[in-house]
Amino acid sequence: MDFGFKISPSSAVNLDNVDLSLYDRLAEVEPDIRKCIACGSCSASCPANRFSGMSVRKAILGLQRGKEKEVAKMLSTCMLCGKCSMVCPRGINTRHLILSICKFYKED
Amino acid sequence: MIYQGKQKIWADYQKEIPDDHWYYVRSCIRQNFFPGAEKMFLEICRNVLKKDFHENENHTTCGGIAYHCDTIPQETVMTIVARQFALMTEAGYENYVCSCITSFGNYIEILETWNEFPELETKIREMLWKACRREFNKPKYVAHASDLIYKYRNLIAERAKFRLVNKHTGEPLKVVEHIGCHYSKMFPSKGVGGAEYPYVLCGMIESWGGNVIDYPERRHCCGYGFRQYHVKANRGYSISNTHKKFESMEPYHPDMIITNCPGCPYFMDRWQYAIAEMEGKTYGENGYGIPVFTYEEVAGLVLGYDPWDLGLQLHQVAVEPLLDKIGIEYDPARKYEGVNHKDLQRPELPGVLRCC
Amino acid sequence: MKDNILIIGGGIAGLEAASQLLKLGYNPIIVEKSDHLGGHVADWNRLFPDMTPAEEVVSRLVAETSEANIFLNTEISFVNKLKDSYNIMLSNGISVITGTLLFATGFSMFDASKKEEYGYGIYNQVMTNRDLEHWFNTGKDARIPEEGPAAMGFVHCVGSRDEKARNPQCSKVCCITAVKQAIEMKQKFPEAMIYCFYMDLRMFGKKYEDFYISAQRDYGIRFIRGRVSEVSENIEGKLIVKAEDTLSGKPVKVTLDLLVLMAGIVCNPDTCKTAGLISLPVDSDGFLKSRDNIADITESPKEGIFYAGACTGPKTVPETLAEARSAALEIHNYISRKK
Amino acid sequence: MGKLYDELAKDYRIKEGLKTCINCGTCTAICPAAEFYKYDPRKIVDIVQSKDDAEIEKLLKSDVIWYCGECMSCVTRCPRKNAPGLVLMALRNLSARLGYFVNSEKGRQLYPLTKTLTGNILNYGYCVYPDTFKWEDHVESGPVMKWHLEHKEDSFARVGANYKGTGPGILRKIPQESLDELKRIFDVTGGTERIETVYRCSEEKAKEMGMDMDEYFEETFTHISPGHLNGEDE
Repeated sequence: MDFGFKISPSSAVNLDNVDLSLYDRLAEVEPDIRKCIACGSCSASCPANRFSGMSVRKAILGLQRGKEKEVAKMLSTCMLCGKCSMVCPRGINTRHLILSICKFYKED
Repeated sequence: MIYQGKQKIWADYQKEIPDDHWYYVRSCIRQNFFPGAEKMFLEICRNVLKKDFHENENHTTCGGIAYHCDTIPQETVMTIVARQFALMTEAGYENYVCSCITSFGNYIEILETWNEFPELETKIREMLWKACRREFNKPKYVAHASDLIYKYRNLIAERAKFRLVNKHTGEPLKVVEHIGCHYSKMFPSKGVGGAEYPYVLCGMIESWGGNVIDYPERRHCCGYGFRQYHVKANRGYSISNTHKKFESMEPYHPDMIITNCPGCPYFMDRWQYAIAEMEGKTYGENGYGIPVFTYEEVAGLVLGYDPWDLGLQLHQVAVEPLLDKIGIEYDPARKYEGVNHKDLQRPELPGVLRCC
Repeated sequence: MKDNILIIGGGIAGLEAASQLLKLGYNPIIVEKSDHLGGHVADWNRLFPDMTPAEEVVSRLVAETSEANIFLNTEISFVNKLKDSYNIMLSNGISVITGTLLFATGFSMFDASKKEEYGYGIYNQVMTNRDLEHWFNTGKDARIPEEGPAAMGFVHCVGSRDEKARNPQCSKVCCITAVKQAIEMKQKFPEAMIYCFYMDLRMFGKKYEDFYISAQRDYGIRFIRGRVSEVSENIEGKLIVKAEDTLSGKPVKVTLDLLVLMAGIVCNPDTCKTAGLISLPVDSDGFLKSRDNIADITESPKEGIFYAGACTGPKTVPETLAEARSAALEIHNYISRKK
Repeated sequence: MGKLYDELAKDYRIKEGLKTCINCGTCTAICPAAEFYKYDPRKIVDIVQSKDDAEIEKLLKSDVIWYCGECMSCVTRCPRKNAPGLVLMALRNLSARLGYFVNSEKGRQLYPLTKTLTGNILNYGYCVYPDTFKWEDHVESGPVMKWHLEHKEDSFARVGANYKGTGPGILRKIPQESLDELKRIFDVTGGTERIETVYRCSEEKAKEMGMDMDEYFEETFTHISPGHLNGEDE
């Protein structure tokens, strides 16, 4: 029966259901991905950020939370200028990381 | 689960509830949807336990629902409440007991706010005088009606004709307790047992022979959300929250649910029907739902009152399977009759949820 | 005759101060209420950042203080102020006359059961940082199965930075302790999924940040930025933990086999009781009040009464030891000045 | 610092409910609204805390402040003794007072809410009343409720209610002089003014949307645009 409203799915991220096998394989090649401290320097310096919402921080978080599709979509707006690599306080080679992410998550 | 750990917390949150002489105010929602609960409350307190409970015809809504639907300013709800206090003062009472949890939270919040900002109390006193020419004393004690049934729970157990036990197996019934959010979440010290493991209903269940179930979403709101139900467009919020609770309690196969809030039994009862119609899912045995009760209805049942005198015919989820489990007798033919056996026909049966 | 110096507390602060005072030619008298020396450190297993065995630290200090008078299972019963000194009656009937007192009374761990929503003492699989150290030491705890937990979590700031728990202060050492314990668990159970729920990670000390980086990169420990709001138990006895993943702005939940609460540091209530005997002031954070929180942390506002260690606030082990040495020197200067 | 923030700061619910937020997320973690709406109470509190008037104005005109269910579960958990639920109530109050509520779909629902609830209070002395509880608007309340409402006099009498009767009791008729007192309370405390503001702004909005007030009531009471709830695209 249609009552004019419906039961909505939960917005909660359920970590039990996140499959990290691909992420873990990526981390073998790019161990520095795990070093992100979510400081946001990358997003703040990203020239694409204000137009597309591109953010390496969010991309890394997205992969850790099982949102591969959103991440792939976001990364397609990256221009690989490398500014984020210059500002990362943890010295992550973000440019290299982005390329690796694209490679890994394209295979699927 | 370590039961003693809860006992330790319960010991920290016991209230000194006065024993007698109460000024009683009613609940809008309960009068509409579970009128038998309030009738039972006064019946038990006045006639069974011989306590003094005064009711004045001039009391009104506390305005709590309108306030929490953001339709009236804070000063308005405070002055309505001040008028209720004035009626109590004029009747010569100091202990104030309300039937509604929204009211209870409303009264406590207002008294606490006045404590912190005395200038606001002064302003409200002026407004009340201007509008109604009334003055008031603040109650010495504000209780929720469930606090009193909790206090009297063992007296009720002594007089009980039935216990919350499955008569076929001899096992205690598995009971889910649901506490209204505004009972103690805002002021944990104001609730029996505090906010995280309230004892007010657990105490009744234990005293009357049942077993309390603690399930993961126990503390979660029933999904009322005030405007999230009163506006039809928002009811997805309401049913989604109730749905989440039922999914969480389902593995424990509860026999019944007891609540101490006006809205909660309405939503937990009605949304079982709606979930069944929308998704084809039922949570009780054999296609029935899990019956949901107010604590007074349960007190009435254990004391041996007729289920239809208690108004259990107004529940959408059928209560008969539970009555059979406990061994309470009832006349199915009289379920939907009016006074003096007047024929009122019968409600239609739902499409999915099994009912009697 | 050697001057008596009464040291209240036989933890690492009291022991280190006693050891220094012995070397300076004094007669330290340690009064310890429990039946052993070493305080909280004696209950610990290994210490960050070099994984030094706690036992090593304690046994060195105990060896260095073998010449001191030590009364275990003893408390201060009452104190009489004399003209230039104190007459202190101990619970074992002995009285000590001294012009100099050192408070090395340390801290108490926050009672984690007070954070009711985390279910310590109610849900079987919830433990504290101290319980985990106990397990590291003894291998005995029913909450940890032999094969280890498949998934476990650490909750930072339990009873710290929490006005509801009446302790708005940061306990300072829990962040690094959580990272240390997470690494230790991962070393024991490499297959375990380990989460840390934090608000901020306060990696202030020497090599702490390295430790944190290693936890992330080498051990794959997952850090979730959000304070745990609620823990519940499901029908299988597993824990369901809810927080906000504040970095994505969404509620997050996870099912765990074990949850470790990083109980914080609060002032020892016995400290306040003893301090009350001589009307020592308590600071706004609940710890003992120093003459000056920058220049004179080891001196009380009362003449002849000194502090060392966590009785004035949360401290790490090396900070406590350094402060104990500093207090010993202050005492030495004080006594020399008086003579 | 901004005018809107100053207005908010006068509200006792802000004085009670917002000390300092540390963005820990304990509120959002267990918020029933955050679980199903695209909603994060922590962020709202943070915006109010920022005192940025432009951002606060956006909030007051947005759907997002109307998602909270005022269950106050957040209050129990906040380690800084804030009450995000009270902050939301203060925002809604200001949005209603300034007429900003008509700018959002969820805000416009204030019209049917005000009409029904304050109508029930002033006419009957109850927030909910059988004569105005239409089953057609509450089909999910099920066939038993339908039956009950169809036979309400008899059904209420059966369970001992004093429906529309004199003296005390369940659903008694509240004496006219008490209803008059309620009306004067509304007049004196700003309740009447609030109703008038909501009606005036809603009427203007209805005109703008090309609807009469019945249509506007129906629209605001029932219409759901996609995008509010989780899992829906806007």
